Parts: sequence; structure tokens; C-alpha cells
Amino acid sequence: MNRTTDWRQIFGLREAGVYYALLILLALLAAIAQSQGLPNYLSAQNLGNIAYQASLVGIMGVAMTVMLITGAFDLSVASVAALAAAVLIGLAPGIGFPLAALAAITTAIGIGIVNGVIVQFVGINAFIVTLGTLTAVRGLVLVLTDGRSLMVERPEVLQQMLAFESTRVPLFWPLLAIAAALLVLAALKRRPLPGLGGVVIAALALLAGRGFAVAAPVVYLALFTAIVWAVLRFTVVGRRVYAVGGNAEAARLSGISVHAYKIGAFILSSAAAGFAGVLFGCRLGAINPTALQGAELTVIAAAILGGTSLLGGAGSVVKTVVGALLLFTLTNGFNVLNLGASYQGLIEGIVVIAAAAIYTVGGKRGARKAAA
Amino acid sequence: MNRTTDWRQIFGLREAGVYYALLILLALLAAIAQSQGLPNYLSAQNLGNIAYQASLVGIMGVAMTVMLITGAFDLSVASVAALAAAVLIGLAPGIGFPLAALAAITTAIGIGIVNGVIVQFVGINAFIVTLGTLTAVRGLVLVLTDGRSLMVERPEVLQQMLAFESTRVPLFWPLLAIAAALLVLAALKRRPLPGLGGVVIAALALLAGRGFAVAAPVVYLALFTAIVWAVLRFTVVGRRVYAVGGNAEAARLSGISVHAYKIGAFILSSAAAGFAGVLFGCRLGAINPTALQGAELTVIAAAILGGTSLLGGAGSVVKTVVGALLLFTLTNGFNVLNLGASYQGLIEGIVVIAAAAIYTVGGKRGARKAAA
Amino acid sequence: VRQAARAANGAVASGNGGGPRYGLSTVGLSYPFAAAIAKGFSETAARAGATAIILDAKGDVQKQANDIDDLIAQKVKGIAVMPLDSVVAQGWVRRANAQRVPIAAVAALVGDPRTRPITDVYPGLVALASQNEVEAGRAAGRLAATWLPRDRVARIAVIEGAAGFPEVEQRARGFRLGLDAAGARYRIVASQPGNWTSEGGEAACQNILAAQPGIDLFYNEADDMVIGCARAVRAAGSRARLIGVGGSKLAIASIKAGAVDGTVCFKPEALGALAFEALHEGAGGKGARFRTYPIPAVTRATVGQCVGQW
Amino acid sequence: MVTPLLSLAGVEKVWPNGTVALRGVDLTVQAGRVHGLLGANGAGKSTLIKILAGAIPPTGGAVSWQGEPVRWNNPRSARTAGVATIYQHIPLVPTLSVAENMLLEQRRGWRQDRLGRARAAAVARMLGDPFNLDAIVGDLPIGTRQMVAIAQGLMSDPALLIMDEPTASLAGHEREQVYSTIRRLTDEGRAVLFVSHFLDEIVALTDEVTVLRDGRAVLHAETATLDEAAIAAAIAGRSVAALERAESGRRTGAPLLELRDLASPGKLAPASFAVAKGEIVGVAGMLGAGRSELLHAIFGADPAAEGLVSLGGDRVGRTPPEAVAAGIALVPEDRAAQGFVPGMTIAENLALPRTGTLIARADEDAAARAAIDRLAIKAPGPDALVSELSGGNAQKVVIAKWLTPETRVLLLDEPTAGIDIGARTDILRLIRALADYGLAVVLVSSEFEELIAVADRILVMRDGAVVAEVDPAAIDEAGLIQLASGTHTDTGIAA
Ligand SMILES: Nc1ncnc2c1ncn2[C@@H]1O[C@H](COP(=O)(O)OP(=O)(O)OP(=O)(O)O)[C@@H](O)[C@H]1O
Ligand SMILES: Nc1ncnc2c1ncn2[C@@H]1O[C@H](COP(=O)(O)OP(=O)(O)OP(=O)(O)O)[C@@H](O)[C@H]1O
Ligand SMILES: [Mg+2]
Ligand SMILES: [Mg+2]
Repeated sequence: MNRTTDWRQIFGLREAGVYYALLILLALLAAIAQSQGLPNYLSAQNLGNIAYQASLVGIMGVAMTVMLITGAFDLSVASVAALAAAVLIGLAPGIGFPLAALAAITTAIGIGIVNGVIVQFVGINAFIVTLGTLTAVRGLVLVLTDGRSLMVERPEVLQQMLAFESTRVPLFWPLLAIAAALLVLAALKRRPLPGLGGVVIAALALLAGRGFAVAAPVVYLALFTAIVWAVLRFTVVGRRVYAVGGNAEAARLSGISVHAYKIGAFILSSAAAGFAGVLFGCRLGAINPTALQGAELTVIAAAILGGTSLLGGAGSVVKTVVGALLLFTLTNGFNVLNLGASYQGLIEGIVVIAAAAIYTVGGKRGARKAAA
Repeated sequence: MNRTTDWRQIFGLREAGVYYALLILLALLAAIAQSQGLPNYLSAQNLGNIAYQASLVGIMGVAMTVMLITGAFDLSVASVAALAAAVLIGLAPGIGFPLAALAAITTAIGIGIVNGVIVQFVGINAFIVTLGTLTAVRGLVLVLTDGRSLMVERPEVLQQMLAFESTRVPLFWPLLAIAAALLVLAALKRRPLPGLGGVVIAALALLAGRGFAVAAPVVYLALFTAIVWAVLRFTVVGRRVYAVGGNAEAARLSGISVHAYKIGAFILSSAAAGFAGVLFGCRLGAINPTALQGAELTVIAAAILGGTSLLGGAGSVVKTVVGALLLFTLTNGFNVLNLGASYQGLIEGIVVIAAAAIYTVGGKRGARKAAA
Repeated sequence: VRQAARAANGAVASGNGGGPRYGLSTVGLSYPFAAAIAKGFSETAARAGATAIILDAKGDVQKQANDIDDLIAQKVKGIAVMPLDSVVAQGWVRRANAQRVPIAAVAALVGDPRTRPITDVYPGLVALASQNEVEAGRAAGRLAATWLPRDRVARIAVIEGAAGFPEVEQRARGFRLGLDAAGARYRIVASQPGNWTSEGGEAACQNILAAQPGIDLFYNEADDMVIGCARAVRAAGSRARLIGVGGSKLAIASIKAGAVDGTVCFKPEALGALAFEALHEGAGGKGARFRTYPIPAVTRATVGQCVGQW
Repeated sequence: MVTPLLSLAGVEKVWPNGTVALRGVDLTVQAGRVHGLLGANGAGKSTLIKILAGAIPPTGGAVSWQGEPVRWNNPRSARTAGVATIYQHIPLVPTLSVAENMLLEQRRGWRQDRLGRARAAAVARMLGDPFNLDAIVGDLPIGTRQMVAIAQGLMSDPALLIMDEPTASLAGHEREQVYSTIRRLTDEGRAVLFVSHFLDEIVALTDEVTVLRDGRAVLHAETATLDEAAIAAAIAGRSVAALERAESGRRTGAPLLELRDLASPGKLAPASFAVAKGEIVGVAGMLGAGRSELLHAIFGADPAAEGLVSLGGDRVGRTPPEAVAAGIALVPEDRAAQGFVPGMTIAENLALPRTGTLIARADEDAAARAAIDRLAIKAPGPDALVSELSGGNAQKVVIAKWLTPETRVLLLDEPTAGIDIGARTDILRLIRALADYGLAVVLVSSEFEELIAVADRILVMRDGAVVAEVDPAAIDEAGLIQLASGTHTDTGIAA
């Protein structure tokens, strides 16, 4: 039997549910906006905004997905991002942006190592450890900033930071190039799926028009997602990540060093949080001590909306990004439609559950797999 | 094979770790207070304060422990408590306190049923469902309160509410009675442990003195904990709760109706949250829309500090209460020692991890068990 | 779900009543103070025949940045922002200026609150409508000084908000200035966070009283905390006096009932109105750039001056 | 003819993934008799049993109980009717004690109730007290867990006891206890439906047998009319040659694997021995003798273990990755907990020990297809999830994982547990072939017959220590059992 492409499965609710959920939501919002006589909801600018707004959560969510696949949990990401931002803002005027960014990410990685080592070698539950670091790192931010907001005053440093974060990257030609590459790949390998992707991307690029550009974080998110996706899908390391989460003991007895993978996941998660923190700091040119508070739940929610299991062994980073887009489309929709604030929470909660229901109901097979 | 009391195990770090953590913290704070010339830290008044401050989290934590034992998760408790408080405050002036309290708890139970049914029958992950209800119910609170604080204006209703929440219950004689009962039990059954408990309680009561009284919520917490503890420990229902979480398939194959137990846990959790909400509403006779925001993480932290596993099948409600006491002792200590606000987070995080480490390090046996 | 959708449609309809559109980015509509500002803003807007777009940052700076981007993208006629963070808000002002959308601040200043006096409105803002937090603290201090014992050094405890908010320092600084100006002899024996909530205030006061039974006065930096603190004081049998900041409905009720001694009266609805008016007049308006209103400290005797707006 | 206790007519089962497990099975079970249910791996035995127990619904056919048609759509209805089931995958609650697990079915009342405990103690005594009632199940080795599952099944006093490979992970003495329990039950007029791959026990224990092949009942006969060879032929669909002892004096090469003072505190007394290239060293012992512990210590999987392991003179690091890198492979005893990743396909599981950078999908598929052919794994293809395979086929996947050119030392812990008669012979032959090819093999098995047949040398373990070394040519099963238990024991099955 050769591995044939199973279309029913690929486009089935279980596999593609979160995409459908996002499309339905977008269509609904576009229709409402239309009927209210508001500007085109699906404009390139608005879609770019959504992607931009989702980018930090998306970056952290991709790393969190890897974490969840290995069967652990990281509640400290938002605090770590805030710490990285504080380090960046604190150091940038002195040592310049690139070094400060490096220092920020190094600090974040340090905390990832602490988390990982405590979880793996002391053997404390990841939930309580990262809840502890959530609190402790936020405390550290307070100590570092002395409870005040910090900002970068030197204009040339600020300029560099803004350039790193706010440059708009034209995407028309790159998208067309990617589409072409995918089509060639599809033709060479005789696999229709990349071809389909190529067509969709080309269509999007043509629709958005020549001037289509997005903010840099969107590009960073796309690159990071693509890399992690490729590692998980095409490399032995990726396979082992899934194995560690699917059955740690079987993985260990197959010669996989489970400790290294689990600690690696903590490091990746913190590094991504650190990078998100750098972007956050650059965006505002300033940091306030309560920045990003509570974002960890949004990050985890994005991953779980994307179908990643809390039990480990399953998950997809691309779907996590779609999950993040879904969450931010929702708030963006509220803003654009000027929906009464009182009802936002109620609707948001219901939509989140409904989105999760779409693919759970679709695949009873999925429910069984998650239980296994 | 007869059941011998294994003292090494009962007093070993793994079993009793959280008690040691609390005792160490109390001793440390008492010593510091002493050295700073502050009044006796371990006074009946201060200990009563800690218990009072921990009571709401404790009540929700006990139910959350049952939830975690069955292998699920409830993030919505704090929102549900706020909703119950809002219902209470909204209705009490009209229909009187007792009926309003009933309505509040009924509302909470309704949400528990919704949670449980969606998780069990639609098969969506409990994390995402209760994250959804967390948001939706908080939204409902906003809708009900229209973003403003509500308050009870009718003085006689307010009086009833205050009486329910703020009465101080004298405990000297009741404690002595309980101690005597435990001693008699120990003598009859020839089991030394209850006897020891009796001696400790009697000693505490005598130390605290005749006038010892605590606020009503502490008594409610104690009663609730005792009942849940007894059900879990002594009844077949309790055994089945553990079985459902330890291995749902084994439980199902043994004829246990897993659905009923899991939904039951959601209902218990929401009912407890509802009761906590009623107590909260009674405190001030008022509710603001952000009440109790974020308390869910504290509740879960208390349970996990008490050694309850996120994987289900293990946990103790008494230790959860001790976990909650530990968390509130910490903030109490900060206040008493007048520690700078900036440093509190850092220290709190470290202490939480250290407390969790005490019993994890003590029992490598525990690590294996958690892996199983 | 259908019901929710219907409700959503209703809200949308009322929100887009026509006329020029003005945006207000609030820190979070579940905070009654912010909700009251929003109420003042949209009522004034409605009277002026304009539409108010009220956004809810839910306490999240990043969301607020997103909200402001969304408002700029929608080309509203003016944006009032109630900044979650004064320092961070400088970037938003720059951004709005770059897109030529008039922007005003409400309830908190833009710029570093440590170095910039509140009356020095950040360049690029159409206006700043705010109470002066330091003044609020000073009013509380002046009132509190009248209650302190003359014959010895008074022992005062400060219940702060939560670490990381500039108001914490401003209200405390103003309070000390007020006490000093009144020539009080005092020592601040405890400063602990109450996390802006009543239960937090109650716990902090309980715990402080256990360590320092002889407190003469609790200065709570917010009214929610003072009502919780009042319970703790009563339960401990302490005779400490209580003063808060904010003038919330609950605090006013408590003052009337004698449980709390005083507060500083804020009027958030007025702030919302001031902000809208400033935007509506436009940059060419002749009003001052810093707009404020009187914030008297009230006691049981004078509480009639203060109408709780939140 | 008396009404049968249980009868099935045309029972069919199609799994949601499309696998047809049962294609119309007829079966009758009479009170007071032991009915053997046989079949190759993946023949559908466990599926049939799950249907009888009400654990899964059939897709067709009828079940009658004591002459009445019944539809058991949950496990409780089967249990109340009087059917107790011991499942192949041993579903116990790991966080509860043995006694609590045995009392799981109790419907109401008190947890600590004295009657229940007394009853549990009585059942345990009947099985020879193989466990401490207060031990936590998650801490027990798989053999003991199997005994707990059997004890749990006996608690409800069933009219029909269904046992799905109850002896697969048991050693001689415990098996004896199970047999005598079964005999006692049938003497009381109860029926037993017994699944096993051990033909000796089938012949000695059952009154009649039904053989399934590819979801159909292909043979139903009184056991007395059959012999082992006939049964084996019916199971495999071809004649199966009995495994014979290799001619003694097989050539073995230079010492390859050497242990010096390998010990683990409290679990393993210091052991020193060497295994030569091409040599198969068997390890015999009773339940809990420390055999698994020995293999884990060699593999570096026991962090507490100390001592020296060297391979061809080079010291091997004390972690599994280093052991694997050196060419040591371990097939663990508990396949579900230690052997495979349930959410992965056969191909992915087989590729777990592979190193390298990129996943070579074509290679992996080819390797998986080769393994499926070589070990006769019954699966739709390399993409089948291991969690959807039958027990024995999953075990084959676990073995196949290590059949790579890199492997130099093979540590096998009960490799044939749950594997059918035809495949078992093939696997043992394969082990011998691998040894001949130059591997060093350590084989732990509770099937002493297997050890005698393939090993060049047998080490006997007791209480965590190697207590004897014997030449398989010079000993028989009874002798090994005696050595392993340290007492004088019946040889059992022969009786
Ligand atoms: N959960 C499942 N999902 C899909 N197919 C399954 C599942 N469980 C078993 N099967 C398939 O059903 C068929 C029969 O399996 P079953 O477990 O009944 O075999 P068995 O006779 O018990 O084999 P063994 O001797 O190996 O235990 C096999 O082809 C197997 O792959
Ligand atoms: N009945 C039992 N109750 C509790 N623990 C047991 C029992 N039997 C074995 N053990 C534990 O298992 C350890 C050795 O088990 P191990 O799995 O290494 O032995 P084994 O010879 O491989 O036995 P098995 O046949 O069960 O695989 C013992 O040290 C003991 O701690
Ligand atoms: Mg089977
Ligand atoms: Mg073993």
C-alpha cells in the first residue's frame, strides 16, 4: 500500500476544522460589515492588521505548541516576554539595540533553562513551576523597573528599534515566488497539496494587489512558524519531539534523551517569549511593569484551539497560528463593528467554544485518539 | 495481611510535605516578626485572619481538587463565583437573601452542567471549554452589572447577608469536643492517628484560649472540607472518583458511569464557586464586575501545591486547604513584615517552587507514580 | 447563540447612529471608573450628534495598542485615549499625529509621570482631561491631618494599589505633601498593596492590624480598598480612621453609614465629557489643553457634594 | 441438549477505521466447562471478548445469555448478568491500591468496608497471595498487575469468567495458581472462556476449543479429540513445526557484552557475566526475581544502577541513548507502557531509534513493509496506528523496532508475550538466526521451554541475584522451575 493522499481526511472537519472556523468567522464579519455599510472588512489592510496583532501571541504559541507536544506546559511565557522587554529597554540606550536584544533573549533563555531543569531534574510539576516563575519573573520585572515604566530616550536607538519592528515588508513578489516554488514542487513530486497551496497564495497575492505589505512581526511569525513546522515534519528531531510527548518511557527506552528534549522545549518556549518581548519593547519603545499580564492563557488557548492536546504527542504549529488569528479576528471584529463592550466577553466565550466544537464534533476518531 | 500503620510513610516528606512547608513558613515568619519586635505572629487573631483570607480560595480549591482527581480542569470558577455574587446582589433586595442565595447557587450549578455536558458529550477539551466559559460568564457579569458596581441598599437584607458572612463563631468548646471525639475513636479502633489529631486540636484550642472565635467562612470551609474528605475517603463514591481519574477506561469497564462522575465534578466545582460567590457578595453587600478576576489560577495552584496531580487519580482535599493556607500565609507575612511591594512577587514565586520542591524531592517514589 | 447574535446586532445598530465618529480607547470597561468615563464620553457625543466608538483594552497594553491602530485605520475624527501606560502612550500619540488623527488623553497623562507635571500636556495631544492624582493625594492628606492625634506622632498605614501603576506613587506623594502642609506629626509604619480590590484591602488591613494594632489612620489609595479595610478595622476593634480616594458609590454609602471617614471625590463622567468636548472643538478650539475639575475631599458632613458616578 | 450459558450467532465487528475484525462468529459456552478461544494474532479474539463484555457494540449478529437474547451495551449490564472479564490490556487504576482495584465494582457503601476487604483477601489467598493488598498498582510490575486483574475478575462471583491471555506475562508458579483457580471455578459449575497462545495449557486445561482465523470460527471441537499439532495447524492455517532444540555446541565468538558488578540498590545484587558474539543467554526466574531489572541496568535505563558494562572492550555509557549508540537494544516487557508510542504509525514507531537529520519517508515505509512481512504483522499497512493493532501484533512492532543493522546486543524481556504459536516459532528462529549472524542476545522469558530450546546458557535469578548458571541441554523445565523458585514445585502442566 503506498501512502496515498486521503482527501476526505485532509479536508475533513477534524483535520481542517480550525481553518473552517476562521473562514466562517471572517465571512460572518465581512457580511455584517457590508450590511452596516462599513468599509470592506476583508481589505488587505485590515487582514494585515489582524495578522500583526496576532503576531506576538502567534510566536509564543508556536513554541508553546512544541512544549505541549512534548507533554509539558509553560505558564511563564508572558512574564518572560515582559522581562525580556524590560532588559531590552533598560540596556538599549547603553549598549545599543542589537546587543540589548541579544541580552534580552539570553535572559529569557536562562529562565527557560531554570524552568526546564527544575521540572525535569527536581521533578516538580510543570504547572506549579511555571506558575512560580510567572510570579517570580513578574516580580523581577517590577524590581528591575522599580515599578515604573521605562522608555528609550535616545532617538537613534529608538529608530533602530522601530525599524526592526515597524518596517512594512512588501509581500507581493515574495508571495508570488513562494507560490511558484510550491507549484514546481507539486509538479515534480506529483503531490497535489502543495500545488493547491500555491494557487491559494498566488490568488491572495493578486487580490491584495501590488502594494501589499505587512509589518515586520508578521514576517517573523511566518518564518518562525515555517521553520518549526519543517523541523517537526521533516526531521528526526521533530519525530522525537512527538515521541517524547506520546510515550516518554517508550521514547526513553528507544534511546531518545527525553530530558534533553523536554528541557529543549522549555528553552524554545522561553526564547520565543524573549523574542516576542523584544518585539513588544520595540513596538512601544517602552515597557510597563504589567505588560502582557495574562497573555499566557491566550497563548495556550491559541494552541488548544489549533487542536493541540494537553496530554502531549499531538499538535500542529500552523494550526496554532490559525487559532491565534481566530482569537484576534474576534477582537478586531468587535472593534470594527463597534460592538457593545458588555456583550463582547459573552460572544467571545461562545465563539471560542463553538470553534473548538467544529472539529471535535467532526471527528469522533479524533476524540478517541486524544483519549488514547 | 493486616494493615499496619506505616509511620515512615505517613510522616514522610512525600505524604506530609505540604504540612512541613506550611510549618516552616510559619516558623520563619514568626521568628522574623519576633526579631523585629512585632507582636506575636502566631496569635490566634492572626492565624484566624489567614484562615479567613484563604477561605474562599479554599472552598473553591476543595471542589477543584475533586475535579482534578477525576482528571478534568475548571478555569471558570472565579467567573462563576462573580456571576453568583452578581445574581445574589441583583436579586436580594427583591426576593430576600435566602432565596437570592439559592438562585445564585442554582445559576452556578447551571453553568457547571453546561461545562460538564459540553466536555463529556461534545468531547471538547476541558481547558478550552472552561476558558470559554471563563470569558463568557465574565461577559455575563458585565451584561448583568452593565459595567457598574452593584450594591444592596435595603438595610435589613444587608444585615442578613452580613450575619451570614461575618458572624464570628466561637470555637473553643467545639474544638475540645472534636478532640474528645477523636480520642475516643482512637481508643475504640486502636488507631493512633486520630488520637494524635485529637491531641493537636486540643492543644491548639487551649493555646488559643477561651475567647477563640473565627469568622463564619472559616467554619464553612472546615465543614465542606470535612464532608468532601469523608466522602472521598470512606465511601464507594469516593473510590470511584479516584478510579474515574486514574483510568477512565478501567472505571468504565468496571461498570462505573464515568460521564456521571465527570459531570458531577463540574457541578460540584461550580456549586462551590457559587457558594464562594455568595460569601463574597455578602462581605460588602456589593459586587463589581472585575471581582475575583484571576482567582482561578490561585485556586488551581492551591490544589497542586497540596500534591494533587494534573493527570488525575490522586489528590487530597485537606492538603489543598493547606496549600491555600500556605499561599495566604505568604501575603499575610508580607503585610505583617511590611515588605516592599516590588519584592513580593519575586519572593512569592520562589517560595511556591520551594514549597512544591519539599515533597517532590522527598519522594522519588512520587515521581515514578506520577509517570505511571 | 442566536440570542447573543441578536444582542450583537442591537449593539451594532446603536453604535453606528451616524454623524462623525469619535473613538475612546479605555483601559477596560469592566472597571467601573473607566465605564463611567465611557458613559460621560458617549452621552456628550450623542448630545453633539456624533457617534462614539468605545473600545475595551481589558487591562492589556498590547490590546490597547491594537485598539488605537484599529481606530486610526478607521479614520475616526478624533481619538481619546485613557492610557494604561503613560510612557507607552507617547508612541500612540506619535502614531496618531503621523496619520493626522487628533488625539486627546483622558484620566492619565501621557509622558513619564515621574518627570512631567500633570499640567504640562504632552506635545501632540489636543488636550488632557484628567484629575490631578498628586492633588487628590494632597486633598486626602489635608483632610486626614485634621483627624490625627495632636499629642504624639501618629501612626499611619498606606494601602497601595498594585505594584507597577504610577498612581500608587503619585497618590502617596500627594498624601505626604498634604500632611506636611498641614503640619501633621506622623510616621508611615506600613505601605502594603491591596491590589485595588476590596478583598485585597481587607486582607492587607487585617494583616497590618495584627502586626501594628495601634494604627491611627489607614490611607487607602482607592475606594474599593477602603470599604474592605473598613471591615477589617471594625472586626479587629481598632479605632483607626479611614480615608479613600475616588468617590465611588460604595464609598459614599459607607461614608453616609459612618463606616468610612472620608474620600476624595472623582467624577469620571465629567472627565469623559471634557475629553469629548476637547476633541469636538478640534485643535483650533480655544479651551485650555489641560482640563480638569475640582476634586474635593469629603467627609460625612460634606458628602452631599459628591455624587457617586461609578 | 442443555441450554448453553452463552451463545453467539453470526457476530460481526467492523472497527471505525474500516478493519473487519469479526465476520460472523458462532460460539457456545456451556456451564461448568472451560472453553478455549484460539487464533493467530489479530484473528479477532479480543474483539469478540470485548463484545461479550459489553465494552464495545457489535456491528451485527446476536448474543444470548442463558437462552435469552440480550443486548449488552455497557460493561455494567454484562457484569450484572454474571459475566466477568479479564481484558488483555489489563485496565487497572494505577493510582489506587490493589484492594481498591479489586473492589472497584462495588456499587455502594463504605470504602473501608471490612467484608469487602475480607473477600479480597480470600480471593488473593486463592491465587496464592501474589501481591500485597495495599500496594499501589502503578508501582507493580506487569506480571503482578496481571494477577491483580485476575483477582478483580474473581471478586464478583461470576457465572462466566472470560480471560483474555491471563497467563501471557506470568511465570510458572503463578500460572499454576491460575489453573487451579480455573479448575475450582468449573467444579463449582461456572464456565470459563479462556484465550491463550500456549497450546500446552489449552490441551491441559480446556474441555473444548474454538479457533478463529481472520474473524471466522474455523474449528470447534472437544479438546480431547485434538493434539497440539492439529490445533496449531488450525490456528496458523498451515502446519507448524515444533521448535526444536538446536544441536548443542553452536559456535560462539569472542565475548562481546561484559558486565562487571552491575548492581542496583535494593533491586539487583551485583552481577558479573559476559555474553559472547553469537551467544544466546537465557535468564530464568519467577515473578519479581529481578530479570527486568537486570536488563534495564544493562541498558542504562535504571539511573540508580552502578557498575560497569562494556561492549567489545569499550565501556558503554550509563544512559539509554549511549547504549543505543553503542548498539544495545532493549525489548521491554510492558509493551503498552514502555514499548510503543500509541499515536504513531507502525512506520514511525519502527523508526524511533533511527538517528540522522531528515526523515527518509520512503526508507521508513520500505523498512516497515519489510518488518510487516518478516514478522507477519497483521495490519492494513505501514500507516496503521499501533494503538489499533491487536496485542500480539503490537508486540511484534516492538520487536521489529530493533531489527536493524546497527544492533549488536539484543536484550529481550518476554519478547513472545502474547504472540501466537506460529509466529512464536518464527520469532525464536529469527532470534537464533540473529545470534548466528553475530549478535549477543540476552533472553528473559517465563516460558522456560523457550529458554531451553534457544539458549546456549541459562542464568537463574532469585530475589535480585543471579543464583545459578545451567546448561540447557542438561536440564528440563521442571528442573529450571525448581532452581528459580528455590523450592520443590510440581511441574504442573504435565500432571
Ligand atoms: N481499536 C481498534 N481500532 C481498529 N482496529 C482494531 C482495534 N483493535 C483491534 N483492531 C483490529 O481488529 C483485528 C482483531 O484484533 P483483536 O485484538 O481482536 O485480535 P486478537 O485475536 O485478540 O489478537 P492477539 O492475539 O494479538 O491479541 C485486528 O486486525 C486489529 O488490527
Ligand atoms: N508482588 C509484588 N509486589 C510488589 N512489588 C513487586 C512484586 N513483584 C515484584 N515486585 C517488584 O519488582 C522488582 C523486580 O521486578 P522485575 O520486574 O525486575 O522482576 P522480573 O523477574 O522481571 O519479574 P516479572 O516476571 O514480573 O517481569 C522487585 O524488586 C519488586 O520491587
Ligand atoms: Mg488479543
Ligand atoms: Mg520482568
